[in-house]
Amino acid sequence: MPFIPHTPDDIAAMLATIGVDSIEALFDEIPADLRVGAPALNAIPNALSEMEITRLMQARARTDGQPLCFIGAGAYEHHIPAAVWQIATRGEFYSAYTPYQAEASQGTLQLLYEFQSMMTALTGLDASNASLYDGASALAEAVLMAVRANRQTKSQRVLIPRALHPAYRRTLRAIIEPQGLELVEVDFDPRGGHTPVERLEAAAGSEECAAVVINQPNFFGILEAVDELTDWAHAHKALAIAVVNPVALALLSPPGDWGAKGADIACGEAQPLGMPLSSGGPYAGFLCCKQEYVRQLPGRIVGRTLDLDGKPGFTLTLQAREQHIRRGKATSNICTNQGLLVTAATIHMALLGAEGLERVAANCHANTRRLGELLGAIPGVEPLFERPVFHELALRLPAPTAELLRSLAAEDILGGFDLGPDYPELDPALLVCATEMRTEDELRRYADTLARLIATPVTSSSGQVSQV
Amino acid sequence: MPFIPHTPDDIAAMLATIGVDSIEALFDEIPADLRVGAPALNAIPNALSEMEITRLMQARARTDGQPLCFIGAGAYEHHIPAAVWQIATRGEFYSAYTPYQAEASQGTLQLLYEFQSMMTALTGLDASNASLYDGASALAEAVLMAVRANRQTKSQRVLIPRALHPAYRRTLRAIIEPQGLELVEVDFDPRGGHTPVERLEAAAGSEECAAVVINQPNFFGILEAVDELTDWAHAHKALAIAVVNPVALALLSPPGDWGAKGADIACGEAQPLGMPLSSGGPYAGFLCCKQEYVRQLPGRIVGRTLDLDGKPGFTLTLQAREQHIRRGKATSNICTNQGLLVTAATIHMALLGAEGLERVAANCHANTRRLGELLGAIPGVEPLFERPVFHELALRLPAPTAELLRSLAAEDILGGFDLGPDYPELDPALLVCATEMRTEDELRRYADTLARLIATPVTSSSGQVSQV
Amino acid sequence: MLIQEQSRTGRRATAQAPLHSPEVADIPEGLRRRARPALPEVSEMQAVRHYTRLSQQNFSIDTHFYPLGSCTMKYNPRACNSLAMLPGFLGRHPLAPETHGQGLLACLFDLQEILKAVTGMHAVSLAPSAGAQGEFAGVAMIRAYHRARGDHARTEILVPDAAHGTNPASAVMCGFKVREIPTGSDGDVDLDALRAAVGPQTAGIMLTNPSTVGVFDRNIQAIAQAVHAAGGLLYYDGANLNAILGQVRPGDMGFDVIHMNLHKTFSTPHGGGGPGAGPVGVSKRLEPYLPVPLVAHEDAGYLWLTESDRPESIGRLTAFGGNMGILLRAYIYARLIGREGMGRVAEFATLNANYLLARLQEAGFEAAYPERRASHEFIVTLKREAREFGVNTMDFAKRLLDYGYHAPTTYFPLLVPECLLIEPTETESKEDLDGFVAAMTAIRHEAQETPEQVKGAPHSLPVRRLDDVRAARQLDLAWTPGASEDAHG
Amino acid sequence: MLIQEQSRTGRRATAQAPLHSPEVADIPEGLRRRARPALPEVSEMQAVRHYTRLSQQNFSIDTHFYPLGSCTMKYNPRACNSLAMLPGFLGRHPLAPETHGQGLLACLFDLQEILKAVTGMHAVSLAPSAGAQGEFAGVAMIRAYHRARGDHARTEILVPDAAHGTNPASAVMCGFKVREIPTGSDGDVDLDALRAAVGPQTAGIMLTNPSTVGVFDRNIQAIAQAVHAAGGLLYYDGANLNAILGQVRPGDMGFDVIHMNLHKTFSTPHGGGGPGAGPVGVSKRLEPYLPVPLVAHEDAGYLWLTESDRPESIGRLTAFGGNMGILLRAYIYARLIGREGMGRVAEFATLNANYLLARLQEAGFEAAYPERRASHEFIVTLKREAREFGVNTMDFAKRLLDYGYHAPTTYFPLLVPECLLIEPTETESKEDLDGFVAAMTAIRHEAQETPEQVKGAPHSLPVRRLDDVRAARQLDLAWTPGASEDAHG
Repeated sequence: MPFIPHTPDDIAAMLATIGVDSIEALFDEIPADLRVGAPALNAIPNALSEMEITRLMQARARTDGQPLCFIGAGAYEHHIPAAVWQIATRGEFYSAYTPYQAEASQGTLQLLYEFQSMMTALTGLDASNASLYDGASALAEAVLMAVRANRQTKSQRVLIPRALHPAYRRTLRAIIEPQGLELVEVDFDPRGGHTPVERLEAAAGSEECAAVVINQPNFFGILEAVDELTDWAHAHKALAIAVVNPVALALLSPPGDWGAKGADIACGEAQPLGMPLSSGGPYAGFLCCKQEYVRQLPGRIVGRTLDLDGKPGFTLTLQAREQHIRRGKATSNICTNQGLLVTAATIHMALLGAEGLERVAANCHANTRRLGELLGAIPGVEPLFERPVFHELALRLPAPTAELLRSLAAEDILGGFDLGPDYPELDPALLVCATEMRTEDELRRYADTLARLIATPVTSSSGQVSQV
Repeated sequence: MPFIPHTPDDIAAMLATIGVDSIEALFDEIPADLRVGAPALNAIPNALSEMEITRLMQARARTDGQPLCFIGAGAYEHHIPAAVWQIATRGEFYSAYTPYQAEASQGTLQLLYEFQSMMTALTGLDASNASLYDGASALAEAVLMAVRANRQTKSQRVLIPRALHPAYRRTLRAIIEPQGLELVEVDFDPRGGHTPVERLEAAAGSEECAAVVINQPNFFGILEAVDELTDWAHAHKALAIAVVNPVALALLSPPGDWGAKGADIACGEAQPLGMPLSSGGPYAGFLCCKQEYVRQLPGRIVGRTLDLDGKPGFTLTLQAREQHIRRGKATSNICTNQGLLVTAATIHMALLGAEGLERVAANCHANTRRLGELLGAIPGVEPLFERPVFHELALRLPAPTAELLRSLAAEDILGGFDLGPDYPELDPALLVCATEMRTEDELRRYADTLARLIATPVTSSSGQVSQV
Repeated sequence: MLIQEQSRTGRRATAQAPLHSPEVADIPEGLRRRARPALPEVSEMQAVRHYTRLSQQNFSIDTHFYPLGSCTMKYNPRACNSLAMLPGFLGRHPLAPETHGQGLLACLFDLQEILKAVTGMHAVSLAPSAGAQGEFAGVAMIRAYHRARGDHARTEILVPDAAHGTNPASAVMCGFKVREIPTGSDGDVDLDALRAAVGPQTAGIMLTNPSTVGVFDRNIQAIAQAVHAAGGLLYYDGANLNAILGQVRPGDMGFDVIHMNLHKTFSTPHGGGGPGAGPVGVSKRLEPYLPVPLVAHEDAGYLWLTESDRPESIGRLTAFGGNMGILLRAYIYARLIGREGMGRVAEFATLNANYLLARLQEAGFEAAYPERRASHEFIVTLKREAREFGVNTMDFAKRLLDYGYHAPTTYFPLLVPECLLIEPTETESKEDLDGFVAAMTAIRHEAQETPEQVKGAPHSLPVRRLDDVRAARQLDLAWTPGASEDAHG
Repeated sequence: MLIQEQSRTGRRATAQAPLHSPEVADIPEGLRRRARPALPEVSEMQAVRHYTRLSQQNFSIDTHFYPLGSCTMKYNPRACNSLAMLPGFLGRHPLAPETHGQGLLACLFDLQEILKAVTGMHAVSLAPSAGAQGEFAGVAMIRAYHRARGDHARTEILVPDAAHGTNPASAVMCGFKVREIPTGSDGDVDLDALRAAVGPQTAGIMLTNPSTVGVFDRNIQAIAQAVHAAGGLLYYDGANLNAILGQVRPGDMGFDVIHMNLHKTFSTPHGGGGPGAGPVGVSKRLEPYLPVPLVAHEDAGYLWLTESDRPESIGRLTAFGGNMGILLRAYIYARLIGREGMGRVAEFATLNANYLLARLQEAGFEAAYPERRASHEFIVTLKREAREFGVNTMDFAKRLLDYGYHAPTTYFPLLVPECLLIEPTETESKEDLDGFVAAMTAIRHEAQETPEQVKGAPHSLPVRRLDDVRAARQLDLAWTPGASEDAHG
């Protein structure tokens, strides 16, 4: 009986104490016709020993390979210090529950307070929650929060740039649409790739908006004129919601400094702060805001307080916002944070520090720039937009993107994100990223391979995949 | 400055406190002509970041591959529960020093006491030390100990079976020879593969011996008649030293039960108890003995005692035997144990328990037996000896062993240990082992490959190896 | 001391960042940061030491018995962690092609199949990131179902008064009104009240069974019949699935949609508050609405189904479709316990709960529902102790910490006064349960003899009882440079 | 409670062993075990919880400042651990062919080269498993050298009185007699005594420089000259190499053979007492005697050199030739700090030691060698405190534990009364050193005002001061079934 400690003697003694004959008798209040028959569970395989499941999982993990990755598009392959996960997976962090009993959870609570402090430092805002599911759902919470928090307008409309990650736009829609909010997409400038104020103006029309979402850098890696966009939002009674990459913030102006008054809310994906790519999750979304909106902030929040002896300590606070107290009137239904990931992110930021993060950002940027040079030297490959970029680069291709990506993948190179399906007007186009992990040799390997593929187009393979 | 926390301000303040101008001044007592010049260190490469060393080590580790292993010969590929090293590498175990300050080291000390208790349970002896470097050096210490401890004879001679691991015999020689002890090798029976009492008799001749080394199973996997051998030793004033595999002890008679009085000392390699193969180390030797010899036992020993309040606690004990107290008169120069490995072994044994270890042993045995059947079906391949074996099997081959092994390795199969170089009279012969980790498919893959190689001999490759 | 307070200008864990720092002059000056953010500047050892020591201030499953009702704090097998963190899984980019993901996809597909079988549902999506997101997805599917049928009148979700707070919150997030149904004195839902409440405005009901009062609702079939007859759907809150795993299936009870908390029933780590994973299962009629992505299996191999394959889907709940690393852990756990192990989970969770209840009753504690079998959890009310000794449930809870036991869930569900909701789980041994009874007994003795000792608890932890009111009134949510002295003064 | 005391018959961590148990009837009955060994029968969670909690009872570098003289307790980078444990390295069988070991061998070869360069020796063997085994190997090589020259008269090894106990013990294990050389009042070896002691019977001298009294012997060249002139060889005990790394090389000082403690200078983990690694370096004339295996590099790749390649070798010290996993960690560390980092180790270890000494002297503590520069460590004598307050060095040491500092080395070297040998290492920050001074100062205040508090220390650890005499007299070295009640009674 894996993970069950009961000996035959234990079972007998326990049944005797309860006063029943068998464990089966403990289920006697359940209508008998509901009890499941063994055949119903036949689809579940028999137990494996740890040795057997280890063999199986190792084989499957090997199948997925370790290709050379030039995809960014919202998830970034950064170096993660060895200390990060060695500490984060310590049992005391890994197997602890939500710190409801604060006195028995000071480790987690203090760490969350430190995380909040780091995120406010990075974003330049006053308050941070202790994380949400991921960047996209954090944006959805940010939008809901902005609509609730905006006292200048009752508008339920929110402007979002088309140059925002397509998956973020989809997630936003799925989460906020049942509440009747309206999303208005703002197109980007076809030459610059940025979102000009004029486009905001046009999209907004004459109606008020509750919030404007500003993405820096945007999905194409293009740097937006965030000061103007923020000021426009404030001038139009809208709150400004920043969607930012926390590593980029080591170099770029923090949302709290945008425009005359600063963005009101900042959110984004914390994955670049020490979380493995892991096929998309678990990651962690972060959400920060100005002090005046803190009681509208969803998710867990940790505060510093004092104990009976006047000694400082940490506790979950503002719980009156949360579902377990406020039920249907809560700021959100959320009742977890991504504790383990935040543990990793906090240790990661402590190890990197501001200068370390800045170096990571600068190296990513330089590597992507260098990749742009190398790929740009291939006939027919050229930058899609002319404005300055950060850390990510959109390229026009001389051949169908999907086919090229398939051929690259066959050589264990993940060439980037195909922009065509989401932005048909840009097709064939590719979004590439080279983090600090990529070496010059790897950049050249990519460029040489792509050059060869473009020069000698091959019949695409059948796309068959092998089974495990 | 990796791993050095000093800021420029710190350095300035510290130098001021000391009253010197520069760090360089702190070396002013060292004769100037001895100071090393920079060029002397040129062979040392520049620092790498953790990201860079990670890339390098991953590439090198990949180079070594993960071939299918049928080598045993003193190191065994067993399943290691995931919990073992996740706990053993916790900072509090991993980065702790020798528990000289007992009160601040109860974790390590209690664990060592538990280890000692487990080893005495396995060997059936009274006392255990807290480990030595490895099995071979533990045997050397056991032999030195036996010679010191034997009060019935002043003999400096020790009988060792030729069917003992060749590397153990070499290690033994290297360590004890400078002290003037004499090793007498006892041949094995060419048909049975065992070490008969008559051979002991013949090797001993008319002179007394201080100790007899008894290996169960022996290097060929053959089960020795340990009761008779132990009784012979005792009848001839010699101490009986058992060399045993701790996993085998889950099934086989413990040294404490051998013969009428039991072996006096037992030692061996603890690697099978949760230690990765790791190219040969770090492993851990164990050494147990009867109560009467405990003050001759080398290495660290932990005892249970009481604190000032009468509460039980653990401490290093019998330190008067050790070099830091007794200096030149110590039982050994040893001043470490293999703490981290013992941590792993203790957790491993706690997780497996007696029944678990027994299952491991039985599965290894059954797998090796099955491998014997499959390989034995190949024309020209047959068991080398006729006596019962445990867990390891010696085979006669119809073709040169080294060449076959090379060809197998080229197909990522490590076919076993070539017996020829150490036992020329057996050549061509192979020692194979299939632990519980091997599946039926893998056994068949080996047998099929070997059958093919034997049927169609190929020109051996140049033996070239690729560089990293 | 905070890591920020250990910071010294110019200190760094040098090995952790690139050794060279290239120029970034191509980034316009006006978009660049003017001052470095106030992140800690510490050495690698300082960070390691700080967080290692912080960790030791936590209670956790790996160190303590954690009988926290409704949270299913059972052992998280260590192999689940190490195998889910194999480099092939960890290093895989979410947008890598399926050719480079057959290993992962095989695990996810198998997990879908296992969850279908053990819940009796027709189809499963692994996308939701936690229980609450699963609830949202479930209610959103109910909404989508009615809307697809043009049935726009169904604006109301029924929720028992004992329900988890997430239930009403999730219903509201999907645009529904919430109507509470009372619980009867026997712990089952008040069936008459339910029948009176259902109608053409009823979109569905959200239930957990066994309920949060720790009993299996014996009228579940009648409830299902009543709701279905009114055109509503039944939502199963999987928070208590551990109680019935392999014994009764929500699908067989008549539920149309269900979420599972893998971090409870499938033993993935709680991680100090997350991540969770909240897959949803549905009956056939709700299948088109499942959140994407889903994993399918064709001859060519495993593949993702996304928005384009599932046009009626309620959509995408996170950018990349789920907490893969958690799903892998749940899959490994499921394979380790296997088919027979599923039923054993419920058996021994139930045995432990009933044994612990019996022992506590013997010791003089009062069960909230003494006539009922406990499921995997049960409620003890300390109202007598509160009245007689002036020592309340929170005091008991805090004092338990001193005895080395994490407190059970306190003051939930709201309908039982001074209550402790106790869930021992199947992975605790009889000795641990006996130890807990001994501690409870000792604390009651203290409550009588030396009540201040209990009211002042905890005494042996890094801090004594914390002032939550102060925390909420004098908000201190982030350290800022220069503020240290005040805070610690 | 011991893990054995948690054992219950029939309990098991089921997932950890094969699920099927084949017959082993072919093993003769008489050779089979009659009864199962009394190993613990516990669940997986019990084992995890037990050892996790046990670990928390340790001080360690990852949790505490550890100024333990002569032990070089510096930070062990976490990357060294994870990278040495990559599957390709961990899974490699020691007898796997070189074709399946080029990655490992490349690391070992590079490490040999780095150690040669930083010590100034001609050749290096990585084989010895720890410092003491390195010493044995070194002395065995000295023995082999003289014997190879037919010089059988050299039966004596000189050892300063301040030497580590391993020095004389290792010399004796190699069959030598040991002759002690006194240390002068200035901390240097008494040169006259040395000159009087050397002669045709001198096989060599074993020295560490800086010595165990924490000073660099200024006469090292004269010592080398005297010993060499008499036909003896110089052995360098690498225990204190951290003090001079990249600043002075033993080879340049005239040493013929040296061992290095990688678990000190190269920051491999101490692991609660091991494993260590004690590579030896030699001058050209001793090269033939190096222990095997060695790693060589030829055009075809890296390969092992073993007994057959090195017929004059002193042989093999362990079955498989060394603590590979530790050597890998040391290699990774060496690459992380790089060429410049080598010299910085000594610089900042020395800076920290001299700063700490200066601060302690300011605070009124007495240095054993006040006229000398500290090397990486130094000695404080508490003889005044012992005389005036009746509180001895051990009391100070135990009380430091209460303050969260591991005690320095006590009562070593033997020649300084009531001594603390203090080595802060280069990885501790100024704040930590200042904290230690504050604790020492506070304890001295306590020694004066409330001496019982110091003498009764520690007060805040899992146990109070343990009775070592009882431990040695009433030997209790192993739990046996049935003995629990007595022991804990």
